[in-house]
Amino acid sequence: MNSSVIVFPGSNCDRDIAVALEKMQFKNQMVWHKETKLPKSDLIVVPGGFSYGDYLRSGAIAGKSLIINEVIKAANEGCLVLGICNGFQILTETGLLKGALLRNKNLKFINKDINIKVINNDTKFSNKYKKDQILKINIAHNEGNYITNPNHLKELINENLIAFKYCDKDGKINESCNPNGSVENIAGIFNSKKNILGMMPHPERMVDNLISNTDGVNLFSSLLK
Amino acid sequence: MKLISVKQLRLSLKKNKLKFSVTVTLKKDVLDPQGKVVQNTLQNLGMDSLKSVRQGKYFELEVNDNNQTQAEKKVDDMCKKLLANLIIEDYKINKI
Amino acid sequence: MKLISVKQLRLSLKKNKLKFSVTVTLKKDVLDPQGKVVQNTLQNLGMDSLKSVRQGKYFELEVNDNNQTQAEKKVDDMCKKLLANLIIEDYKINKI
Amino acid sequence: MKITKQIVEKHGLKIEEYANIKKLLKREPNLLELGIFSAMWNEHCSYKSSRKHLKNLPTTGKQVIQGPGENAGVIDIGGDDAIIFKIESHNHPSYIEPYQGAATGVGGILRDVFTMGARPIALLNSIHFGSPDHSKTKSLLNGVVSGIGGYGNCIGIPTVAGETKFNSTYNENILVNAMAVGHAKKDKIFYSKAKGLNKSVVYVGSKTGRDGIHGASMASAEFDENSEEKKPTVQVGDPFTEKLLMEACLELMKDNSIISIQDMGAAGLTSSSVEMASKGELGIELYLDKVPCREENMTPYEMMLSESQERMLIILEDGKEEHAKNIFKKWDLDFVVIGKTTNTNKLTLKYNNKIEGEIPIDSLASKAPMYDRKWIKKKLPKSKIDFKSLKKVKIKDALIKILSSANHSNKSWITSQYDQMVMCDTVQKSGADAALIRIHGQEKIIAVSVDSSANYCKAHPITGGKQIVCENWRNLVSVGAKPMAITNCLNFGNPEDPKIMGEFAECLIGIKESCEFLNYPVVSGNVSFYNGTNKKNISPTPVIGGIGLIQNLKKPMNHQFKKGNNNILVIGKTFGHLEQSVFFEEIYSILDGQPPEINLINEKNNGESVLEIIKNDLAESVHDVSSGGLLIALAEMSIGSNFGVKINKPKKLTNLFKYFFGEDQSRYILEINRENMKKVEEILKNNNIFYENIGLTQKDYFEVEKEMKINIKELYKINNQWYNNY
Ligand SMILES: Nc1ncnc2c1ncn2[C@@H]1O[C@H](COP(=O)(O)OP(=O)(O)O)[C@@H](O)[C@H]1O
Ligand SMILES: [Mg+2]
Repeated sequence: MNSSVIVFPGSNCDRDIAVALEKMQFKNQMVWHKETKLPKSDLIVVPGGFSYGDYLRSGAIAGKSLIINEVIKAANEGCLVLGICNGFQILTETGLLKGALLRNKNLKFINKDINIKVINNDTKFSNKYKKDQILKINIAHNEGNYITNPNHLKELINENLIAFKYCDKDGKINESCNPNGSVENIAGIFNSKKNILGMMPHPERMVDNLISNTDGVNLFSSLLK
Repeated sequence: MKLISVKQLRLSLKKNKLKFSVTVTLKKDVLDPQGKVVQNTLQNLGMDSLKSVRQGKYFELEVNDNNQTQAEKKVDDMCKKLLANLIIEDYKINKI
Repeated sequence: MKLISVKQLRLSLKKNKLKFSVTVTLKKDVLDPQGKVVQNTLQNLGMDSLKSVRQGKYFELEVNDNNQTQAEKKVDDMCKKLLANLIIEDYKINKI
Repeated sequence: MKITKQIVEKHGLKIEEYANIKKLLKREPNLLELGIFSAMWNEHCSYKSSRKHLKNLPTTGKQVIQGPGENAGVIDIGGDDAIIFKIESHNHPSYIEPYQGAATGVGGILRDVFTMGARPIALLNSIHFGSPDHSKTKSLLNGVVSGIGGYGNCIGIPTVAGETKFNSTYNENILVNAMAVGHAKKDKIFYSKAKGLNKSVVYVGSKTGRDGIHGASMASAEFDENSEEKKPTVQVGDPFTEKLLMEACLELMKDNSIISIQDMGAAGLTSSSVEMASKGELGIELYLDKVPCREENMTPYEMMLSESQERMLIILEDGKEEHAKNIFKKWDLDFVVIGKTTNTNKLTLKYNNKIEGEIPIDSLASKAPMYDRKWIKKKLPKSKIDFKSLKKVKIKDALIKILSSANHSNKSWITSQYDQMVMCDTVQKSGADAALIRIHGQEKIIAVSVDSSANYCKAHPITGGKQIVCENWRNLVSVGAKPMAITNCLNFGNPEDPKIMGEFAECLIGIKESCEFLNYPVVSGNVSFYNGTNKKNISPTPVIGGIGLIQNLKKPMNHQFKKGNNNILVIGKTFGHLEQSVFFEEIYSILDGQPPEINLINEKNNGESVLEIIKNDLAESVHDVSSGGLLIALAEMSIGSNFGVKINKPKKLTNLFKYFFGEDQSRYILEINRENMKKVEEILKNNNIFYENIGLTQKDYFEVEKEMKINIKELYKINNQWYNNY
């Protein structure tokens, strides 16, 4: 499977995702944001980090880059697109995913391992997970507080477009295990065609037992199928 | 009975609300990385006539007070105490 | 000699510079935790009369243009394209 | 413009120093030249008060590739790999503007490390604040922590360890020390020494603004009639640009384009160009009209003294200009040839083809002043504490009080604001005795820790100096790493006061003793004097940053109990030294007497034996015993794990407070599975190590026989509330 990782100035999880993809046997290429063409890819990853320093709004400026037009085109043609953390923020800024990510409710950068629950495992991104499976996964962000309008929220729920929700270690979903204030404890969402996934947690950080765990592995192996 | 009177009290208080805006900007010679990036981006988007961008913070404050001069002094105090760091920032208060 | 003419040139250019301020604030129904924290902090500092605080962003833009309406349209365009995220934010433009 | 006495003083130069300048120049300097002298001759650049003492530190060893004198120290970790690291202070700016001060501190130290060709792989910090009830402390804490995080998170380098302390000695002068650690290939290390004539001197990075022009802010009023505004002396950091600069530099470093490279730190363009020329015994000529400027009408004086961040100076091989330029263009950074190397041994500054200043390089570097300042020795203090007269407390209450204090509370409120995992090589995060970072793509692991103990250093600087090196060494040993080398940040008061100078000199004597004995050389560092206000200097606070190495990691070692019913061994003798202890400080507000003495022979033997035990995979968890003593260390091993302890009542020391809270040095606590006891005891006996078996781990409870019992969940709560309630 061919993957492309888009690199913006200020991306800083680009190497991490590349390492994870290669470990999972993807044939990966890095694509610099000034390029005007994407290599042939089955999966495009918009990685985490601080594109353009997160200046103005996180993701806003990357959302206006040249390459992003190609990403939009490919996504509309059905290519799989994964946005992680800053990548998620960028995808919302481009409109590929609806809603927006606001400052964490405690107004602080948060880095810690949290739990998320797999809400929809019937997608190209999540079929190797069990439904309601609880993952332990790392988050690291300033602006992960997902918000959207009531209609879209209804759509997310009714069409099963919520990918992951923050939960406690027993799987309970409530305000006390919501790290950033996201509506409905949302940690990740799909677009309506389910070929685009945006998520705040970092699956690429969870593919190596020495540094964490392997709870992120199945996301990548789902894609390989 | 009591409930109504509280409501009325609230209502009467509302009349005395004064609204101010505060803008906090970086001092002239201080680096403004955000403004710089925004400027470059807008120019790259084809806004050639754009000469410069500086970014700052904006606040809208509502103060309960009957006396505007007094209220303004209070807001000024808030700016000095919290909203601006006078080492690198300037601020401006406006009645709105 | 040359130096003076450059200065004059600058001066004449300055005349065509129009300056706008843009304030970007969260829409009313979007929670503003930043404003809340500022409000609480100020209240803890003893500012009892403070009723509410909303926080936003502030920009000062300089545009090279002779025509104010046209320039304002350009600034409006910049707001829509980049400075504000209309899903969550409102903006206001002022000539300064 | 005539240089008056007043102008000289405003530049921080003494009248005798000014006389010396005239002698070296054989004429009067102009204002630009005076500014340059003031920048190069100030304490920060010239180390004029400290050089004499720093010379005595051990700086060599088989593991050392580059000792002090370059942008950072370099050590050999085997194979092709080198670790490059340094610590630096940003105390004063952080007090004035905590967010930006701390952020630019991180930015500055990162540049020191990637200038030498290393990709930074870890950040650490040592932060000291005033007393928590001092009116400024809270906002300083908030600002500093978010500044450190803001910069490190954005640039994408994990902040993995540090220390945070509160003490009223820092009320008017906080300490913010940042350390960066990078990895490079041994044959790809870049130095600042210029070589060759007529080589291009290139300016890269951000534009130059009027940031941080110190002397200038006042003197400039006299030559710049239209500027009444006070110039900002605090710089704003731009981590985004730093990230670009780092990537661009590392990209250019892949081939052989660079002769010499130097970041523009303190005294910006001045110190970077002088340093390159001085090391290469060359001259350098700069065309200041070429310098990329952020503001209009900047003068040569301002350009040379600006401390704008995120800039570098590079000397390129012939013909590499285009190639290099393209790389910087790709990263949207300025790239301008602003000068060339010459054979004049002078710094020559031209503006619009006119020479604005010309100074012999040696007068700025090797001939800069060096002082042998007066210093006085500190006597070993005698304690006046009469233990019996003190109010009685319960052991449990003392434990709770200490664990819930500002200084001993869990730091996750801080560390969760730092991205500790980015780069995906953080094997062990903050919270352990030392963090562990994997060398990317390899099995090699380095351990990092920073430590200080101002109370000990204040009470007796020699002993204190000795102690911090050992404590740092112990922290690395506790995670199973072989300690390799250190960097140090020496935060002291006013060196013109013989008492303070004595603290400095004696701390260094102590540091030297430990480093020598432990073969733990100093490869880089930084001195920060004048911490404090007129009358009140801070307690001497040398901070040690250490690097350890694990060639082959089996499993990461940390201090958390792993299982019930394991033996608990204390390595090293417990005498019950309570003077200068946390116990006295927190429970009775007494800071008195002498710090615990260190026996370096025991220190080394104990540590090496612990390493042997860990290497043979015989320990489940290991923790060094430091401030707070045995009981605090045991509590830290329980908190966050599922297991507590059951400690037997000690047989020898009758005073339980001495036993449980004494701060005797060179001790470790080991959790040992019963099956491994024989092997462990054999190692300890073979090495002649004193040890005690003091009890067992157990589920859920933290217990001292007949004295106290508490649920570890409760302990956890006690230890985790301070920051959230503050
Ligand atoms: N400012 C900080 N930044 C990062 N980590 C910190 C900071 N302050 C404390 N820590 C971490 O908290 C833990 C406890 O610190 P400390 O009590 O100083 O440890 P030790 O006594 O082992 O040196 C360590 O893992 C340390 O790295
Ligand atoms: Mg320790």
